[in-house]
Amino acid sequence: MKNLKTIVLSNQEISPGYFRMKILAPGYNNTAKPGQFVMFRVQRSLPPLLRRPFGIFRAGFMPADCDSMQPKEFIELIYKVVGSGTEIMQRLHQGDPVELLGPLGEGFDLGVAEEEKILVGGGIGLVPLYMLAERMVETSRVRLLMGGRTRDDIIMVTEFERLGVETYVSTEDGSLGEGGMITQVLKRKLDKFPKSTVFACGPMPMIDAVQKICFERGTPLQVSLEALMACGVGACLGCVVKGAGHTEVEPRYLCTCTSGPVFNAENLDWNKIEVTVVGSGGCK
Amino acid sequence: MKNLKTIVLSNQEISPGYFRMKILAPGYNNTAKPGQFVMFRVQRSLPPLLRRPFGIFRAGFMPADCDSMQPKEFIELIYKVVGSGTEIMQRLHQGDPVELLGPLGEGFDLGVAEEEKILVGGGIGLVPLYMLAERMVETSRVRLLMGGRTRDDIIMVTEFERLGVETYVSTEDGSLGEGGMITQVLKRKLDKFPKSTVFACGPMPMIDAVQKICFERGTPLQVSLEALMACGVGACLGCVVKGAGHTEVEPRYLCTCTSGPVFNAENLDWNKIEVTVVGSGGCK
Amino acid sequence: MIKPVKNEMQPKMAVEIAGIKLKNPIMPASGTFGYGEEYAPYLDLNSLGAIVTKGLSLKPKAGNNTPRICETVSGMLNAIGLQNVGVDAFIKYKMAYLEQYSTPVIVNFFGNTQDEYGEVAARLDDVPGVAALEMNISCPNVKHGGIIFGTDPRAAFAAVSLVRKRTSKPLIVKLTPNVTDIQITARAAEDAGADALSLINTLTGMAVDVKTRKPRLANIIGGLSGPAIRPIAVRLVHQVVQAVKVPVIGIGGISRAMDALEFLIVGARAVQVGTANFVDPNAMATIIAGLEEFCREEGVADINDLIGTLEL
Amino acid sequence: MIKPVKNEMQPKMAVEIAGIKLKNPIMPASGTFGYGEEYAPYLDLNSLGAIVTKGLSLKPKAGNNTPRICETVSGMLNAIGLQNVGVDAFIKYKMAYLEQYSTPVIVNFFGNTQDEYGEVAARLDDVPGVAALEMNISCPNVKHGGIIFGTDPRAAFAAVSLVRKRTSKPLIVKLTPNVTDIQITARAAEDAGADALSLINTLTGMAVDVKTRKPRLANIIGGLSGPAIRPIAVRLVHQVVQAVKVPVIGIGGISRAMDALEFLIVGARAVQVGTANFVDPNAMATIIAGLEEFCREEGVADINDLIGTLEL
Ligand SMILES: Cc1cc2nc3c(=O)[nH]c(=O)nc-3n(C[C@H](O)[C@H](O)[C@H](O)COP(=O)(O)OP(=O)(O)OC[C@H]3O[C@@H](n4cnc5c(N)ncnc54)[C@H](O)[C@@H]3O)c2cc1C
Ligand SMILES: Cc1cc2nc3c(=O)[nH]c(=O)nc-3n(C[C@H](O)[C@H](O)[C@H](O)COP(=O)(O)OP(=O)(O)OC[C@H]3O[C@@H](n4cnc5c(N)ncnc54)[C@H](O)[C@@H]3O)c2cc1C
Ligand SMILES: Cc1cc2nc3c(=O)[nH]c(=O)nc-3n(C[C@H](O)[C@H](O)[C@H](O)COP(=O)(O)O)c2cc1C
Ligand SMILES: Cc1cc2nc3c(=O)[nH]c(=O)nc-3n(C[C@H](O)[C@H](O)[C@H](O)COP(=O)(O)O)c2cc1C
Ligand code: FES
Ligand code: FES
Repeated sequence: MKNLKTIVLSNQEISPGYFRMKILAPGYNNTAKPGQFVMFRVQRSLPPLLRRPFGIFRAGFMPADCDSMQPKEFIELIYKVVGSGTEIMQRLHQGDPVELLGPLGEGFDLGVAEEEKILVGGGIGLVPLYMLAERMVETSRVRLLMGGRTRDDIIMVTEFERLGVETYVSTEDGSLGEGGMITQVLKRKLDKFPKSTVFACGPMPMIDAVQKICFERGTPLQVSLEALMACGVGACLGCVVKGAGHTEVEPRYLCTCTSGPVFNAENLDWNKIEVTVVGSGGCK
Repeated sequence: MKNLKTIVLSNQEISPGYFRMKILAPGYNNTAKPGQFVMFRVQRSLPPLLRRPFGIFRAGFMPADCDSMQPKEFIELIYKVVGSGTEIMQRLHQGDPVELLGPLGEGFDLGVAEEEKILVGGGIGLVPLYMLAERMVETSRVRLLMGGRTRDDIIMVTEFERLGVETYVSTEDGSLGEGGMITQVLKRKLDKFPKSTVFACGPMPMIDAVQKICFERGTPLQVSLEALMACGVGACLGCVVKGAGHTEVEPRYLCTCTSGPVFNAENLDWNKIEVTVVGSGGCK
Repeated sequence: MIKPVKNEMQPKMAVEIAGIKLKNPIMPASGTFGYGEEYAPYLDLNSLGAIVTKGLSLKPKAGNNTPRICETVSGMLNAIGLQNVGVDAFIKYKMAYLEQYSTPVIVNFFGNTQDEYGEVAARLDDVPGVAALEMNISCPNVKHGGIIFGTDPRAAFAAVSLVRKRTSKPLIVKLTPNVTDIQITARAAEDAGADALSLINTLTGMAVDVKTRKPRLANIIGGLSGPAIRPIAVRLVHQVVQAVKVPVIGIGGISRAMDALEFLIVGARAVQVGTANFVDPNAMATIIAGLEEFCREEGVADINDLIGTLEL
Repeated sequence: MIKPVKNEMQPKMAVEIAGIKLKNPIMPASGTFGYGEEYAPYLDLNSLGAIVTKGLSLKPKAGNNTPRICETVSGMLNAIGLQNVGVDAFIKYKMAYLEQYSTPVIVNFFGNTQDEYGEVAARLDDVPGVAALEMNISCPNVKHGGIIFGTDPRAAFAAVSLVRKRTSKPLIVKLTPNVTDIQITARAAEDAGADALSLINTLTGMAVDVKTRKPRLANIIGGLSGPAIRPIAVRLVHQVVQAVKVPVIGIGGISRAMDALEFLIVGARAVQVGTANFVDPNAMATIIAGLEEFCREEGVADINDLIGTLEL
């Protein structure tokens, strides 16, 4: 965990509104775990004031080239342009200076090898699932259910398939894959593979629905949540969610940045879970 | 006078810390007068909040090329990097969007043709004198006394000489031209050409000294002043200087942006003139 | 960057404040738009909801020494010192110019004593073309040791009451944010007969040049304006709207349609744009267009349907 | 970007506040640095002038619903609601951790009644390693209709007097900026026995999501911090320094050495860095280095020689 002053290696649009950014990141390849995130500083000057949290899509090595003796470590982010910070990010070029604080938070627990794994995600929710799949395919059968409003929200299908993940796509408007909600696909898969563990990341309503399905069946579930964050390290207490057993008298707030972003579903208070990330665009 | 949303054509360092920027500026070639300025908006987003005032160095035409049917009008600025705004400016590239409000203010009065003209300037004070010289060389003999702390402050010598202006350089540290203050050169020239009119632009201590010399001899003097400006159009009253005859009871404040930046020396109150542009860096 | 128009409906933008009809809720903030004339080359003054002029006093006022302005992070400090031509010159020269426009003219004014306030109001009372008066109570009360009228609810009540007697024009009282409880001054002004309230004036601030160790303003302290202060202004407008019945005009850091909307949603009937005019002389036109677009996109037929719709 | 060092002198950076010796005038602002531990991976806690911990109450406090934070132009709003582990858990777990560092620990605390304030102070009184208490008086006084202790000079005087009796540790009182005249609360706190004053706490503000028409914070209103508020903070520190004899700690929007210098020059003996820690966990180290560099460049042998050197 440290603050890294580094540079952008590449930054490209991969689907309308979705970008993929590669960043030089010494030390990340061995330490970053699936589900962890970074606090990304867009530029040294204002705006924006605060850093932006982004899941780590991938960590890896670039082969050594003639100029440098050692192979270079990098991470990749995938981000959707939604507001002031990501608007600036999309204009960054190779060589531009950026800062990374991380890797931060608790990532996914990979679970028992050999057991069936179902990943559920949509939009940028797919980001942390990629690194998770990368690790899990080595020992388990991994199915990925991708959902979204429309075809633009279905990103990285080829990348996942290349890992050997079975992917199932559904879109609400039927523009890609099966028409309808991802949850109907999940029910079907759980009927067929009832011993699976589920790993979900995506918009809150989706996560909420997935939780209900898993809870009914007693299926183990890990979820990755989003919350508004100022510090990313547990200092500001801005990013809390209510933990299981939370009451007004005996509050059990958990920081999404340090106890999460990945939680065991049973550790959260699902009655009182709030969608803290309001509407489109957050605050400006 | 209008607000022009336009683009940068080029932007280059011409002396350590001094940059020359060419901007597409339809309508400027026929309207901009020597001594006038623009309020330059560095970028659409913050920072900086306010526009920055810059004298117009040159207005002109680029020859028609294959793509465009008409020749393109441009202006050029020359600026010194001193603070937050100019730091961002030096990083602008060809094609970057910028905004110009102008041409603004009262420029120089070219005076009587055929009569001797002496221009006195230093550092970025030379900027408005260039366009003035360009116009005056057609009908008058023009001498330019350039002064500065050190050689880096002496810019555009070749450009002025190419116009047919006789240039005399002095630097306080003697690193270029004569050692010492520009004012000693001015005295010598005025002794030799007592009928000259003087036009001065530069740091306030220099202008103050030039004013004293001209006042003693009854030499007509026009000065171009700098002031902190928020609006550039006479609305905020931030940029005032005290006019001749100013008293607390009968205040005579003149806006540098609308009654200036060029003033006839006799219209100003030289006893109370203030160096309103504080230290290096202004306010941040 | 223009987003697709959801329908072709032209939303109604007119609002009414204290009996004055405005084409739309957008007007300049006093002191940032001169006497109107200065911005006429850049902006069609007839497109505005109203024109608000630089603060006037009984006699012409010199203002402060320079430096008078200073940029801060996303804001600026000013200590102009209320330099103005005086009420008589205004009536003679500036109103004559403004009369060519159909836009209502709101005249901002101030005094150093209650009587001065009353006298300026009286002189403006029979001037045709003056649609309303905006009384700036953020001035030091010279009779009472320089305490600001606007920070002392009793002084505010007394001054507004006096002015109320001396004018038949709609009276807007402009509140200062530099108080512990703005609801008290707001109610004092309402009780004294204000037809509307406008807020906020600038927050007092200061900046230092660390090299020279001098304040950046000759006056040492100045007023902070610009985007930096918007959250404070929105909060104060929200509080005042809940405390009074008269309409409220929101001011503070507005530079985009989104910013104006925050104020309208918390309950401001109209808004004033200040520092943003310096940054972009066309800011108000862009804001008006942006409001219309927002209404179209959100299916709001009349901007009045948006006002005070904050969901708590 | 390191400028040439004019001479090799190592300027003295130590300052003293209310009897506590600080290596340098830089410390975190309460609530932006957790209990210290959170930032230990990024910053050498021993390099700081002091560590200031999150505000403590008698019992653990849940804090507000979410959303609790929101970015604004060059600032942020927060309504954490003073969530904390409570004084007993702090002493047991958090102090135990902090004791490994040589840096003085300043413990921020609050209460909803005078007695609660007194009780928390008493429990901290004999805790070794607690160098001083910082009393946050920006809390609603539940016994008196929720009026904020810090906005009512009498309530502030009474609460500080009580706390003064219950602690022998140096007592710093942290003032709120949301008042008409801060000199009055400053003097009330001094008269009641404060050894030092710190200011400013956040300015109350609000932001609205114009699409959902809901406040951006669950608590509706929150506290504004960050670079946007710096000019207001500098002004208030300037005013308080003139009103009291006890040392003052400046807070508000400090993110660079230049910013800290503004506060020192107007007379703050030390400064706290808040929101900037979120932006750059290394901010305080950079500021300390920047202050040293400034002293070297300007030939200042001892940072104390800079304090209060404002030229008027
Ligand atoms: C642990 C975690 C991992 C994330 N991973 C990704 C990812 O891999 N790819 C991706 O595109 N997005 C991801 N997000 C969401 C991402 O942080 C926001 O989309 C981004 O901060 C928006 O910034 P902006 O300036 O463009 O938007 P603005 O709306 O202008 O931002 C204003 C404020 O709101 C916050 N904010 C806005 N939307 C969100 C959000 N959905 N979640 C959290 N804070 C938000 C911003 O951080 C900022 O503080 C993640 C969020 C969290 C908490
Ligand atoms: C009429 C006029 C013509 C000018 N022409 C030129 C020119 O041709 N070339 C050039 O390099 N500079 C010129 N200047 C000065 C130029 O405006 C400043 O150097 C520039 O604004 C500094 O901006 P900054 O953000 O880099 O500095 P900062 O110090 O960060 O600026 C902070 C604030 O101070 C103001 N400011 C700082 N220095 C000056 C100054 N010397 N004059 C006025 N305002 C200042 C800025 O406009 C801004 O509002 C001119 C100024 C005026 C008034
Ligand atoms: C340069 C300047 C001059 C001002 N002069 C006046 C004035 O004469 N009377 C007045 O009531 N307010 C005056 N104000 C305050 C503005 O009208 C407005 O209340 C304040 O700037 C906040 O709005 P903004 O953030 O949009 O600028 C002035 C503000 C500025 C920046
Ligand atoms: C997230 C957050 C939590 C805070 N919590 C406290 C607190 O518990 N006690 C307190 O006295 N001040 C608290 N503050 C106020 C800060 O200590 C500081 O006074 C304020 O943020 C201004 O400084 P800044 O602009 O450097 O952030 C908090 C501020 C923030 C942003
Ligand atoms: S983001 Fe600050 S505590 Fe989690
Ligand atoms: S810059 Fe605003 S009046 Fe001159």
